[in-house]
Amino acid sequence: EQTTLAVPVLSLTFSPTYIAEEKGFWKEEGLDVKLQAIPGVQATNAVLAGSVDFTNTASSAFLRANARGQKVVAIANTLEKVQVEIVISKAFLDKKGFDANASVEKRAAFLKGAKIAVDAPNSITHGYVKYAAKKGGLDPERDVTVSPMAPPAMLAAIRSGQVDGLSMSRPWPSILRKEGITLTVASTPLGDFPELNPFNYNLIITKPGFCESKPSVCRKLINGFKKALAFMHDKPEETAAILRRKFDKTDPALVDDALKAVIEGTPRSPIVKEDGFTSAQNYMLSAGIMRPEEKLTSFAGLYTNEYAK
Amino acid sequence: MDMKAHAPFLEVEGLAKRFAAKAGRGESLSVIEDLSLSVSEGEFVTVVGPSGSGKSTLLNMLAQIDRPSAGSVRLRGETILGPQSGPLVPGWNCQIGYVTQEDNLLPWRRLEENILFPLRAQGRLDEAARERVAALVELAGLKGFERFYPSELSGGMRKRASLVRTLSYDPPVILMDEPFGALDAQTRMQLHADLLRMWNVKRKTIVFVTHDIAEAIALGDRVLVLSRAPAKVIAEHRVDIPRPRDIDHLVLAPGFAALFDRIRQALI
Amino acid sequence: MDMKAHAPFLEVEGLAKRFAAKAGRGESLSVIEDLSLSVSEGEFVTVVGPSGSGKSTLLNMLAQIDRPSAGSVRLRGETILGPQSGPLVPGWNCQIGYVTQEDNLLPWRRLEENILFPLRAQGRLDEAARERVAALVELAGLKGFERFYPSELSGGMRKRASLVRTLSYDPPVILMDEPFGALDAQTRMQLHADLLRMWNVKRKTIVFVTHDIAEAIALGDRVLVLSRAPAKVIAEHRVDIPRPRDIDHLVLAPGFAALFDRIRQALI
Amino acid sequence: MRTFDRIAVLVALLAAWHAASLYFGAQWITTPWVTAQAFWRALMRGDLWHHGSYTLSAAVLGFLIGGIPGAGLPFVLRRMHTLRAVLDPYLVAGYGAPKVALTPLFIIWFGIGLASKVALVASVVFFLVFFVTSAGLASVDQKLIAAARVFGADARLIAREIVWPSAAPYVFTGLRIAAPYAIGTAVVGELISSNRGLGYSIQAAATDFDPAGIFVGVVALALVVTGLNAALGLLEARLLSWRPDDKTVERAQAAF
Amino acid sequence: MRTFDRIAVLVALLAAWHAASLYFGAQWITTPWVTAQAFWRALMRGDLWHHGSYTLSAAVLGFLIGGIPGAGLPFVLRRMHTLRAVLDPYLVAGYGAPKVALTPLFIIWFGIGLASKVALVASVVFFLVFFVTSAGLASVDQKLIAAARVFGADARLIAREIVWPSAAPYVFTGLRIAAPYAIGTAVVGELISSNRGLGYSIQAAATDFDPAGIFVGVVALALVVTGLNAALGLLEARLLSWRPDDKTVERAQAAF
Ligand SMILES: Nc1ncnc2c1ncn2[C@@H]1O[C@H](COP(=O)(O)OP(=O)(O)OP(=O)(O)O)[C@@H](O)[C@H]1O
Ligand SMILES: Nc1ncnc2c1ncn2[C@@H]1O[C@H](COP(=O)(O)OP(=O)(O)OP(=O)(O)O)[C@@H](O)[C@H]1O
Ligand SMILES: [Mg+2]
Ligand SMILES: [Mg+2]
Repeated sequence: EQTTLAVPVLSLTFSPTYIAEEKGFWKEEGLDVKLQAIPGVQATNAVLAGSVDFTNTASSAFLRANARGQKVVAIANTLEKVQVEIVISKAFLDKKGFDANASVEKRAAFLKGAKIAVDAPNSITHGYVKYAAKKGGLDPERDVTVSPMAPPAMLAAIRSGQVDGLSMSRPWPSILRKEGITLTVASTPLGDFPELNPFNYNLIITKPGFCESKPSVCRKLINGFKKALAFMHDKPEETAAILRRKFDKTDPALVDDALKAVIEGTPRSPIVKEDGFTSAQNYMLSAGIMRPEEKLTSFAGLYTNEYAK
Repeated sequence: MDMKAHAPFLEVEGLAKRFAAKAGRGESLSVIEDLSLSVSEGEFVTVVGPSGSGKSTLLNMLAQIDRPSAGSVRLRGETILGPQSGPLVPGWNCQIGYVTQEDNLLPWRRLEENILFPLRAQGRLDEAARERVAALVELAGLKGFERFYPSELSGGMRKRASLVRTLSYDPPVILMDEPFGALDAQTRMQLHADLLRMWNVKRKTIVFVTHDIAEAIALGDRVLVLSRAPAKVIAEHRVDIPRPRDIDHLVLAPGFAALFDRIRQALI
Repeated sequence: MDMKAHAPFLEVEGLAKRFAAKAGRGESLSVIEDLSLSVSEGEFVTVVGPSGSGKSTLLNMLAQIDRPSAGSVRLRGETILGPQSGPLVPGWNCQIGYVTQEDNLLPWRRLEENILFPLRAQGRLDEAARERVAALVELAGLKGFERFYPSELSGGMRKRASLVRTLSYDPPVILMDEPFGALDAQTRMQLHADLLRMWNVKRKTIVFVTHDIAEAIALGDRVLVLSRAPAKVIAEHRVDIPRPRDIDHLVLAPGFAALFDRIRQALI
Repeated sequence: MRTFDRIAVLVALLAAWHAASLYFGAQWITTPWVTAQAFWRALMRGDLWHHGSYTLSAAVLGFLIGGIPGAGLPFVLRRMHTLRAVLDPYLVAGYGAPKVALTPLFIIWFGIGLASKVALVASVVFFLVFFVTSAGLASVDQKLIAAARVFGADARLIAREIVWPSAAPYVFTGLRIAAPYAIGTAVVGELISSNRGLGYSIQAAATDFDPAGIFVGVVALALVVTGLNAALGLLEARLLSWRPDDKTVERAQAAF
Repeated sequence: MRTFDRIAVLVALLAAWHAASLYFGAQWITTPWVTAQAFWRALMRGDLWHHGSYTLSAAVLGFLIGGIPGAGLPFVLRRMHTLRAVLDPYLVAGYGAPKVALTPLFIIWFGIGLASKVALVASVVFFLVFFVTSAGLASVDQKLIAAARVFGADARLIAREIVWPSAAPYVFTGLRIAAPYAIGTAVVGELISSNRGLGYSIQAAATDFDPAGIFVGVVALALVVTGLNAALGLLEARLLSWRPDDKTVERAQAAF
């Protein structure tokens, strides 16, 4: 059997996908999975349009799509911890007496007046900036400016002083940290904002009705993911080796660093948890990337664990 | 034959043309006003008039590439053009040939292809036609230049090519706008003789515009004299020199000198 | 004055022009071969020759808008053009005016602006110049059409405009390529008379190409006859009709008929 | 009459749009009516002006900064045949190189503000106008130039009086083509980095699963381009007024 | 001589590139030498062929599918003045609408494979070629048409023998401009969804911190465009051989 899976960006957060492919876990199941790069929200659109069968998305985009009437269902979750970090250049922070050891609320207050790169408007990274600003007692609309741009452009923008920092998942923050030009203002992988976890960070989604019509495809796909998740926990060394090969142009130390956070956030089973939605929705509401009237009281019908269990 | 030859064949009645005013130029320009003439079948009519008097404009309307402001044109009794008539039909289905004042050769075609273009357009290009055209090309002194592009020909050669192009497909009516204007005396006289010989055989109806009074007399059955713009026919002279005419010694023909002088007077 | 007038002023020696062969056409074409002539200051030389013989090509080289394959051109003893000389200097710094066979008016400029273009280019456009040009425009029968674009003028009017454009800036040498070719007899004769009158006063050096033998005799001090291509000077006739000439009755001048006939013989 | 026909076509297009929306579903193609409402709201809230003015400034500035040298340089290079011939393959390669892939460089050089979008637009417009103008220069009638040289016109005068008017129809074609590209490139530039502009608003609408927002942006862009095009058309009509007027053209066309 | 000059310019450009790389740092601009090595490796591994052939097929197919009707339709509409005038504003708006913003629609209609890239390229090329060709048709000498009508040429023959040759220089200009855009649009299409193609490889290199990979992609694209341009140049020289030959042009140019 054949199926297609859209990958929104080349990122270590999709490690289970890469492992399943490299190790041939899907082949073992008798499923031929074609990976297709479709950036950002277009991947979800491609699923809705029926151009691809599956994609990965975070629950923030997932909930918003459903709230806007774009019905998609989640059939598995492969990452349950928020991976985003905000790093800000020393040049910006130093003159204000930033203390890296203070509480996250204190640190977030230093975002006042900062210009921060995010990957897309209304994305999870954008929401993270707003969330942090609010926790720091700032007005998220007025006190910080975000500037959406493509990730490689962010590095150029920070180095040339065009923006003061970025809000992204690894390895982007790690690169800057390693260069020593930025300090970490907020980082959930490093333990800030623990209330955000568990968070359905990487849902496997498809169109409603797809799995009903092709249950074996869904089952085989998720079985492959199950094996990949187990592999990552059981053989972290081998996992790292595979991913270093996949990201062969990236500094291996950065791969390992990012992978550490990813493995930590990787569940042992791809079951979709209700509280992953609850915390995601709370996060969206308080970050202001979901309107209060759109709040869902129940998540029933948005996901099924039929295949993940 | 004689009867038929004198029945009105091509008739122009009350023709007028005025060009609209334009920014930077106050009034509209009346180039032709209430012009009437009639040509019988097989007649050779020559038209003389000062430069800028509207001769080309008149031929443009006869060939239906421009529309009159008033008046009408009739061919064989049928009205083929009026200010309100249907869409213009240039050349009235190959009935009316037109050798324009500018050569209008296609710059991207060799001389040969340019000359054969009408026959090709009409789907009449066969061996016989090719031979006929080859003879015409030789007559016009263009032999050897068949594979030249117009930009590589002299001014006179382009003019001759454009003449041959129209003669090649033999339309019953031919309008000619100073076709021999750019030719040397030699070629010119020879072409006069050739044109008359050809006309004598085929008896085409010809309206021939020129600014050369001698040429007008030498060729025409009748010479029409146009006034300065707005043009009208101000005089009409029948040329009584018998045909076939001896072009070389025409100046000596009885009546030539007197006619020449009368036309010249009319033109002043 | 007489001495000076007969010193060689414009000299052409061993001039040759050959156009390169091209795809679809085997051999190169030799248009001019070993052509020599010399014109003294203030002389009016006319050139006749069959159509396509290379008259325009010759003038193009004199005006330096084309380069000869061999030979040289000298002005006032100085070599101004040869096959290897430096870059072409068209018009040799406004010393040589050229009325080309095609009118070459700028389509996007009104008649008036076209005519004043040379004076403007030379920075000599003042009130006096404007008045002089206005007189020339009137003389050429173009008055009232100053604000027309070339596409709105008749063929003859465009030709006259191009003539006036060159006369307006008074170059010492003027080359003319059939400037009166498209004019009616009336205008033509008048312009002949005007040109001669003007020349009589200013004594420009003129090389005048025409295909009209009568015109060549009427205007020239000397008539050069070119052969068919490749062109050479095959005959040269001094015109002994005294100046000022009465253009209207020139045919009656002693020697005219004989000269006309001799040139015609040479051309055959 | 023509206005009437245009309205008829407009109605037909709107009907087709509506039908498409019904067929594909409103989450892909919002109906014209919903789009119009959203458009009106965005207009009233000032959003359209906020975003539109940003995109328009990037496009117009880049258009000028790229277009003026693009139209001027061919005139300068015109007489330097060797230089031109030597540079040609590199210019073509420069035209062909995907500027969008070089965004990091644009950001280093021009920052993430308006300047980088202006630079991106200018780099695209420059090459476009340059090549079209060069083609126009190749179409100049050399005989007119030769005649003008004979009576003493210098290079500048020839450029202004002969070369420019003959090349002008090409230059205008180039500008008309470049105008939508300028807008399009400004939009792409905003997708790469921005927090303002119609491109940004389209992207924001896309991540917000708000198809009406996307269509409002697209319609706004189409309107801006139509406006620019009309403005260029007026300018062209003014500068090329010597061409045979409508009457003449109609005549000649009727003749065919 | 010219070849020599070109090589001199090439060396100068490479030196400038190298200097820029030193100045900005190799992580932004890889040195020419490193790029060349990476290029060679990619070529040997077959990567360039793998990605390049995909981009090229999208570009060429889209070019044909958009370019042929784009060049043909103006000929059809030429005599339908009213229709043309009525459609004009909508065509302009269609030209101006940012196709890239409509990618979701392209994905719905054409999927995520080659077809959607081809459609995207075609939609861009069509409008471009359409407008340039229309401008070319406006430049046809109406007198030639009138003369041909007089001797009985029908609409088809006139289109082929008069209108087409006069418009051809414009059409070629349009095609030359469209060729790089076709490639550029194919690349953008790949950025949107693909797992193959030079655009994809550039994007993958960008997220993989591989500046040499980006430059290899950019250089490959520039080479492809230069090649396409040369091919169009040859075709143009063949079709427009009636123009005064080099000799004549040189003469006329020397005259200025
Ligand atoms: N498109 C136009 N707009 C305005 N006036 C025009 C237009 N075409 C021609 N004219 C005017 O009409 C008049 C007659 O022109 P036409 O070409 O018919 O003269 P003609 O008798 O053929 O002259 P020639 O012997 O010089 O060729 C001229 O005064 C000219 O300016
Ligand atoms: N660019 C060219 N390439 C090839 N042959 C050419 C070129 N230009 C002119 N010729 C040839 O040179 C010859 C002379 O042309 P030219 O124009 O000088 O004749 P002309 O004497 O002025 O004739 P006319 O009286 O008809 O104007 C012609 O046979 C022509 O075909
Ligand atoms: Mg006329
Ligand atoms: Mg000549």
